[in-house]
Amino acid sequence: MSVYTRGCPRPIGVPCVNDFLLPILMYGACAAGAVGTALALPRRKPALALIGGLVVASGIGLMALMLFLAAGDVALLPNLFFYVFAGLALGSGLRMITHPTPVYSALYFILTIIASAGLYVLLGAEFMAFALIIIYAGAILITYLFVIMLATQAPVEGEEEAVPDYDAVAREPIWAAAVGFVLLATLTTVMFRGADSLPGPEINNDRGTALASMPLRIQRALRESGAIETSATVETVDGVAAFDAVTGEVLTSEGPKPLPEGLEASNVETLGFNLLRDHPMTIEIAGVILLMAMLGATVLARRQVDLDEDAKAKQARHLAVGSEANDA
Amino acid sequence: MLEVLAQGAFAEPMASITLAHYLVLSGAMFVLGLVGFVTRRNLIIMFLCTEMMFQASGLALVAFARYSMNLDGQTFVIFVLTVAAAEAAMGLALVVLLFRKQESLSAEVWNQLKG
Amino acid sequence: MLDLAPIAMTLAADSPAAVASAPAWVMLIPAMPMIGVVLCTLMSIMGVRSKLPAFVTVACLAVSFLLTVFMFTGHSEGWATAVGWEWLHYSWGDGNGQNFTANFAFAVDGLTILWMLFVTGLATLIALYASEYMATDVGQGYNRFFIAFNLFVFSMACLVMGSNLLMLYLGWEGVGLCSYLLIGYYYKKPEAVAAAKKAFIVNRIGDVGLALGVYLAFVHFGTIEYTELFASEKLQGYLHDAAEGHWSHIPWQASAIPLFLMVGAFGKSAQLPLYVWLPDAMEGPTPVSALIHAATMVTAGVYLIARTYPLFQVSEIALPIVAWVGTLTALLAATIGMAQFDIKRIMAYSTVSQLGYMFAGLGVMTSVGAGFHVLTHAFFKALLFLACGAVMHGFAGQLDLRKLSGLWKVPGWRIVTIGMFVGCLNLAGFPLTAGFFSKDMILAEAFVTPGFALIGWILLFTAGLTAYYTFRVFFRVFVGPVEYHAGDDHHGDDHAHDDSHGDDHDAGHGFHPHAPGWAINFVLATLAVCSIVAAGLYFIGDHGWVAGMIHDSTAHIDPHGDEAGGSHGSAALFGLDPHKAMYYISSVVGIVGIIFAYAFHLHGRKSAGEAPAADAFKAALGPIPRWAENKWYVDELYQFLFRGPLLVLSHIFRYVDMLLVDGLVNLMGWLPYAVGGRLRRGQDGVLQSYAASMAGGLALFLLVILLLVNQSA
Amino acid sequence: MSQMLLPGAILLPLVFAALVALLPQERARSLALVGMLISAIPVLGLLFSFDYAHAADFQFAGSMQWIAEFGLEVSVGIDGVSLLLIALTGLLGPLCVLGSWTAIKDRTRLFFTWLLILQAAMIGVFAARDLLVFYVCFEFTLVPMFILINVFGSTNRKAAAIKFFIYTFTGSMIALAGLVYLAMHTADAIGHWTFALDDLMLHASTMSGTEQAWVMAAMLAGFAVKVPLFPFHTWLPLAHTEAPTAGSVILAGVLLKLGTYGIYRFVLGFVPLAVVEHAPLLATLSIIGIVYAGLICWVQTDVKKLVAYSSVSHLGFCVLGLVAVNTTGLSGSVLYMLNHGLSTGALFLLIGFMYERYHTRDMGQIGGLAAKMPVWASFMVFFTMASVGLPGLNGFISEFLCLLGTFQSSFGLAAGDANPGATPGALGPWFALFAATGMVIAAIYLLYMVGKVVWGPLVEPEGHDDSHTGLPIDLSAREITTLMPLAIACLVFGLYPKPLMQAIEAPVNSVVASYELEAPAATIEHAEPHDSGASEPEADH
Repeated sequence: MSVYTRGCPRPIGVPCVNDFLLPILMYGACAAGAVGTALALPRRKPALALIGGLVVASGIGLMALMLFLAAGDVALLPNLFFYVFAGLALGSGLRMITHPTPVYSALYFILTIIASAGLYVLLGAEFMAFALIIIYAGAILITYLFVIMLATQAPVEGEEEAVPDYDAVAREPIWAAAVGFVLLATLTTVMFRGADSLPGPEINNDRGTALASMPLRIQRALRESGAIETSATVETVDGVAAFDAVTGEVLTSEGPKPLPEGLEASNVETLGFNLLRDHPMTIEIAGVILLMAMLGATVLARRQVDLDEDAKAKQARHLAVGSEANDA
Repeated sequence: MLEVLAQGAFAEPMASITLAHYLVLSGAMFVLGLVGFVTRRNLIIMFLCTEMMFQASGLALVAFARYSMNLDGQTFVIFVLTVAAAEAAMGLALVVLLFRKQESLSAEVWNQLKG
Repeated sequence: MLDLAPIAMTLAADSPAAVASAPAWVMLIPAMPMIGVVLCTLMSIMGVRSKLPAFVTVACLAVSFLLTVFMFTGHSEGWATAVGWEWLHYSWGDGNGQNFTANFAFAVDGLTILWMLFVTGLATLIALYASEYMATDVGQGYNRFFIAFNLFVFSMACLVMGSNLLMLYLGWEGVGLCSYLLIGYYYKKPEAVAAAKKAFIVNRIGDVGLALGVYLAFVHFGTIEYTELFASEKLQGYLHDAAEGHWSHIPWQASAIPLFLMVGAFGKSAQLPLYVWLPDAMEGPTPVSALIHAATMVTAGVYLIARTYPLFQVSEIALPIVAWVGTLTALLAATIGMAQFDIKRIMAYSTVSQLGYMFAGLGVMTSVGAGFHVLTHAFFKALLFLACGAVMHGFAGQLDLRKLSGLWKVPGWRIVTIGMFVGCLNLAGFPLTAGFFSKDMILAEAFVTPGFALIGWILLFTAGLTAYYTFRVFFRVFVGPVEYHAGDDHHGDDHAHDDSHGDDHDAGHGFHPHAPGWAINFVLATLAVCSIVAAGLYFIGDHGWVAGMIHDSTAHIDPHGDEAGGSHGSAALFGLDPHKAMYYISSVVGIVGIIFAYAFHLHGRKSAGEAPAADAFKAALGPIPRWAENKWYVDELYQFLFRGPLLVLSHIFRYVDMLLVDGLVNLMGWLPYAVGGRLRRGQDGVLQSYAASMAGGLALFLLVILLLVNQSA
Repeated sequence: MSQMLLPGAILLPLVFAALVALLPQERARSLALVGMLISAIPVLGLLFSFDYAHAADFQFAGSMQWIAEFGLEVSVGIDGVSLLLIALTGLLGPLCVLGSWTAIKDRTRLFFTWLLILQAAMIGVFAARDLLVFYVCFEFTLVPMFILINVFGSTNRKAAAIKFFIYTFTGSMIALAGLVYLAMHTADAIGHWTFALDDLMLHASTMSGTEQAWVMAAMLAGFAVKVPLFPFHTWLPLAHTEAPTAGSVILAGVLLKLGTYGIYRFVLGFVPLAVVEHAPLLATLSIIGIVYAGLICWVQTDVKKLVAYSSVSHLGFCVLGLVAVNTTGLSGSVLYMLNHGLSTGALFLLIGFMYERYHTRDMGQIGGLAAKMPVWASFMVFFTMASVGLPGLNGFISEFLCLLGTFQSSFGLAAGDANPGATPGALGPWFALFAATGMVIAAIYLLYMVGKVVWGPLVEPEGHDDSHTGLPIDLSAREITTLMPLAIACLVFGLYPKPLMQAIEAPVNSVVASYELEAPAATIEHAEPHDSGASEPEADH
C-alpha cells in the first residue's frame, strides 16, 4: 500500500523516493511545527521564542517541499504565489498566537487574513477575497482591536512594558502543541491516503449555463461583437436565455448564434446567482443571526448604572409621563 | 489577468497546486488556531484563535468549491463570515462584561463551575 | 396372602399373620391420653388450682389400660389394623413403589399388645404416684406436668401401635418432646434446662439415623406400611438368602437399612455412643424418671429393633453390632453405676446397663428373652425409681447415699423399704425372681449362639456387678444405723409454701422426714406385687407368656430349627440344657455380688457417712474408682470432640459471614463511591482544560481510526 | 362473577390503601384491619370455588390487552400452588395489622397504606400469568418493604433498608435480562413478541443447553438473592433485625417465598436441561446454607437475627426440595413455603410482642420469661417445635418430604427396578445425609434460643418496670387472637395435610412430567442383577 504513487515514474513495487521520502518530510514538517510552536509560545525567557520561530519556518519550508514533491511536476515558478501566500499565512498565524501583547497578535491576524484573501483569489473566488478583507479584516478585527484597547490596563508608570502574567506564559505549551500537531499529522495522512492521483483544478467548461441566466448581457455582448443586429433580441424562456448546451449556441431573433469568444460569467455574478437562487432562505437566516448578535451585544455591553432608590422612582415617573404625553 | 491566475493558465496537465495543498494549509491554520486557543490565557486572544479556526475552515471550503466546480462552497463561506462576525460581536461584548467584573482578562479567573 | 414354600428353614415358618381389621375402639387407647391432654390444657387455661388434672389423667390412662387388656383378650393371631385418617398420601406414577402412603393408622400384633400393656399399666400407676408426689406444685406447674405426661403416653401409644414407620417416627419424636418438657419441668434451674436440651439434641441425632432408615426403607421397598413391608416377597427373598448365607445377593440398600435404624435405637434407648443424656435426665421429677427414663421411652429402641427384626436379619453385620454395643454399654454403665453416690444416678446407669442386656438379647437372636426382660425390667426399675423418689420426697430432696442410713427402722418407711428390697432382688437377678429368669434367657442364648461366647462371659460378669451396686444402695440407705440429713430441696421451686421441710439444720433429728402418703405406698405395693408375679409369666404356655406374644409378631425368630422356644436342643452347655445350666451359674454370680455388697457396705458400718471396708477397697484400687465416679470422662470427651469444635466452627462461620460474604457485598457498594471520587478531581472548571481534553480526545480518536484503517487495509 | 375474584383479590387492597391514605390518621389502623379482612374475602372465594380435581391447569384466568404490537398484556391465573401462596398472604395480611396494633404509634397512616399496597403486590406476583405482571409486582414489593424498614425500623434501619433494596434490585435486574432473552428467543420462534408464560414455557425447551444454562444463571441471580440462597443471604439478618414486627412477618412469611416461587415457576418451568445439569451445585449451595446459617444461629446474641438466620437455613431445605425434581421434593418445598410462612411468621410476632414490652432483643438482657409470661412462653415453645420440625406439626411434613425427595432422586438408585421408591434425579442419599444434619442443628440453635429466652431463671433488662409498657404483662386478648389462627393452622396442617397435598399434587406432577429424566450417561450403573456373583456393592450416587 503506498500513499503517494502519483508522479513516481518507476514501475510499481520499486520503492520510489517519493514513497518513503514524502512521509518523512510530512511528519518531519509536523514535528518541526510542533516543536517550534511549543518554543515560540509566550514564556518567561523570550530567547527561546525566536528559535521556535525559526524552527517553525523550517517546518513550513519542509511542508512546502513535500507539497511540491507530491505535485511531482517541475514547473515551479507559476505556482509560486500559492507558496508565498501559504508561507505568509502560516508565519503570521504562528506569530499571532506566540506574541505576548494582544495588539500585535491582532495585527498579525490581519496579515493572515490578507494572505488568505490572496489564496481566495488564486482559487477564483474574487468576491470572497474582497468580502474577506472588507468585512473580516476591516470590521471584525477592528472591533477586536477596539476591545483590546478598552480592556488592556493603561500601563502603570512603574513598568513601562508590563505584560500581565496571563499573557506572558502559555498554558502547557508542549502538551497542547503536541496534541495539535498530532492532529495535523493525522489529518494530512488521511488526506494523502489513497489519493493516488491528486486531481488538479478542472477547467470551467459549462460557462454557457451560467451565462444563460443573464440574457441581457449575452444580448449586449452579441450586439457589440456584431453577431446580431442592434435591434435583435435573445429569446428568453421565463427569464433564462434559450441556450443549447450541446451546440453551445444561444437562440436569438436572428437564429442560433454561438457565444462570443471570451464572454465569461465572472465569479461575482455566478456567486450572486448561486446565493439568491439556491440559498434564499439562508440569506434570511444570516440576516436574523446578525440582528440577534447586534441586539445581544448591545444588551450585554450596556453599562450597568446602579441608581439609588429615589433616582429609580424619578426615572419611572418620567417614563410614565412620557408615555402619557405621546398617548394623548 | 485574474482569470489566467485563477485557472492556472499553463497547459494541461500542469496540475501543480492540488486540493491537498489547500487542505494541508487550512489544516495547519486550524491547528495553529487550536493550539493558540488552548495555550493562551488571554480571553481576547482565545477569541482571536477561534476566528483563526473560522478562517481555516473558510479556506478549506473555498478550496473545495474551486476543485469541485461548485459555488456552494463560496456561499457557505459567506455564512461562515456572518457567523464569525456575530460570534465576535457577542464574544467581545461578553469579554468586556467579564473584564469589567473581574478587572482581568485571564480565563482562569472564571473557574467557579468546577466539580 | 403369600404362603411361603415349605422350606426346611423355619424362618417365620408359618405364613405372616393374616391382616384383620381391628375394632374401632382400639383407636381409643391412644385417644384417651389425647383427651387427657385436651382436658388438662383446658384446666390450665381456666387456672385450676387443685389436683384435678392428676385424677383426670389417672382416669384416662386407666381406661386406656383396660382397653388394652380387652384388646389382649380379644386378639387372636397376626395383624389387626385400624385406620384413623389419611395422613400423608401422594403419587407420582402408577408403578408399585410410585406412591407414598402413610395413614394415621394403628396395627396391633403380639408385640404391640405386650408393649402397650406395661406402658399403659405403668403410666396409670405412675400418674397416681405423681398426683401426690407433685402436690407441692399444685398451683404452679401441676397442669403443665400432666399435659406433658398425657402427651407422652399418647406419643408412646402412637409409636408402639403405629401401623407404619412414619407413625413410629411421629411417636419417636413425640416422646422426645415430652421428655424435653418433663426433664425441663423445673425450668428455673439452669441444669434442668441444659439437661432437657441435651436429651432432645442427642435424641435428635438418633432420630436423623431413624429418618434416613425410613427413607431408605421406602426407597428400597416402595412402602413403609408394616403389613406390606414385612410381607413383601423381596424381603422374604432376602431372608431366604440370609438364612442360606448368600449375603452377597442382598443389595447394599437392603443391608444399610438396619444400620440406620440402629442409630435411632441407640439414640432413644441411650446405648453406648448416645447414652450421655439419660443420667442427666434425672434432673426431671422422679415420676418422669420412673415412667419415661426407666420403663417406657427407653425401651422404644428395643421395640424398634424387635418390630423391624426381619430387616435386621437381612444384614450380615447388623445384629452382631447390636449385640456388641449392648454388651459394652452394659459393662460400661455398670462400672460407672458402682462408683456413683446419688441413688437416682445409680438407678439411671443401671437402666442403661439393663438396656444393654436387652440389646444384647436382640443381638444374639433371642427376641423372646429381650421382650421378657423389657417387661420385667419395666416393673422392677419403675419400683426402684419410685422408691428413690419417695425417699427424695420425704427427705427434702436428699439423694446422697452417704447422708441416709437405716430407713427400715424409721416409722412410715416400711412399705418403701419392702418395695426397694423386692426391686433390688429382681435387679440383682436373685434366683426365682422375674429379673433372674429374663436375664438368664439372654445369657443362655448368648453362650449358645456360635461366636457370641465372649458376650456371654462379659454379660455374666456385668450381672455380678449389677448385683453388687444394687445391694450397695440397699445396704447403705435402707438398713444399718439410723441416720439421715435433709437435702436442700433444690427440686422444689422457690415458691412460698414449702416451709414444711425447709429448715435443714443438720444438727440432729430436729428435721422429721415427711412419710409418703397413701398414693405412693399403694403404687409401690402394687409394683412390688407385679414384679414378683412377673416371674410366673415364664411358666405360662410352652416357653412363657412373652414367647407366645412375640411368636405371632414380626419379631419372631427361631433360627436353629429348635422348637424349644429359642433354646438349642442340639447345643449343650457344660453337658446340661443351656437354660438349666444358666440357672445355676447366674444365681451363684448374683449371690456372690450380694455378699460383696454386704461385706463392703453393711458389715461393721457405724454411720451413714463412711463404710470402712468399701473405702479401704476403693483406696486399694487407686485412681480407677475416681475415674468411674467421673463417668470415665465421657461427657468431657464429647464436649472436646463434638460440641467444642462445633462451637468454634460456628464462631468462625459467624465471622466469615460478617467479614467475607458481607464484606464482599459492602465492597461492591464502596467501589463506585471510590471511583466517583477519583473522577471528580478532573473537573477543575477552567475552560481551556476542557478544550485541551476535547482536542486530545479528537487526536486520539483519529489516531486510533487511522491505525485501525491501516490494519484492515 | 368468579372471573372477578382474582382481579378483586389484587385490586381490593389497593382500594383500601387509597382509602387509608386519604382518611384521617386516627382511623388508619381500624380501616386497615377492615381493609385487610375485606380483601381476604375474594381469597376465600378463590379457595372455595377452586376446582381441586384438576388443580394443574390455571383457573380464574383472565387477560387484558395492553400494547398489542409488543405483545404486552396483563393476564392473571392461578393453579394449586399459587392458590395456596395467595391464601397464605391473605392470612398473614390481617394478622400483621393486628400484630402491629400498638407497636406503630406515629405515622400509622403511612405504615398501613404501604402495608396494603405490599399485600396487593404480593398477591399480584402469585397470580401473574405473564412476565409483565410478574415482574412489575415482583419489583413493586421492594418499595413498600423499603419504606417499612426505613421509616419504622429500629436503630440503623437506613443501612439495612438501602442494602435490602439495592441487593434485591440488582439481582432482579439480572433476572429481567434472562427473562427478556427468553422472550426474545420465543419471539424469534413464533414471529411476534409475547410475554405470556404459557408461550414462553412452550418455546423455552427449544433453547440449547448452554443457552439454558445462561438463562438459568441470570434468573437464579435474581431469585437466589430473594430466597436467600447461601452466598446472597447477608441482607436478610440486617433487614429482619431492623424491620418492624409486621415488616418482619411479611418479609419472612411471603417475600422470601417470592424467590422460591420464582425458582419453582421460572427456573424449573423454563430451563429443565440446565436444572438437571446444575442440580448438584444448587443442592450443595442449599446444604451449605442449611449447615452454615444453622451454626451461625447458634452463636447469635440477637433473637431476631437468630430467627432470620434460621429462615436462611430453613429455605435451604426448600430449595433442596425444588432441585430434587421429583414429586416428593417439589411438593415438600411448596409445603415448606407455606409452613415456614406460618411458623416463622408466628415466631416474629412473638418476638415483636416481647420487644414491645422489653424494648430489647439481646438474649443476654432477657431470659426465663416463662415465669412472667406463661402464655407467651407456651406459644413460643409451640412455634419453636413447629419450626424445629416436630412430627404432628406442619414443619415436619415439609422437611420430611424435602429430605425424602432428595434421598430418592438419584439416577443410581432409580436405575432398573431394584429400588421402586427411587426417582431419577441428580441428588441422592449423600445429599440427604448432609441435609439431615440440618435437623440436628435446627434443634441445637432453636433449643438454645428457647432455653435462654423462655426457660431458665428470670432475667430482665435493668430499669424495666411493667407498668409503663401500656400492655398487660402476659399476652393481651388481641395478641392471642393474632397467634391463634397460626397455631391452629400449624397443628391442623401437621396432622391433616390432605387438602394441601391434593391442591399441589397435580401441578407438581405436571412440572415433573416436563422433565423426561434420563440419566446422563456417566451415572448409569448396571442395576444390581438379583443373583449375579459380583460382590462389591453398587457405587451409590
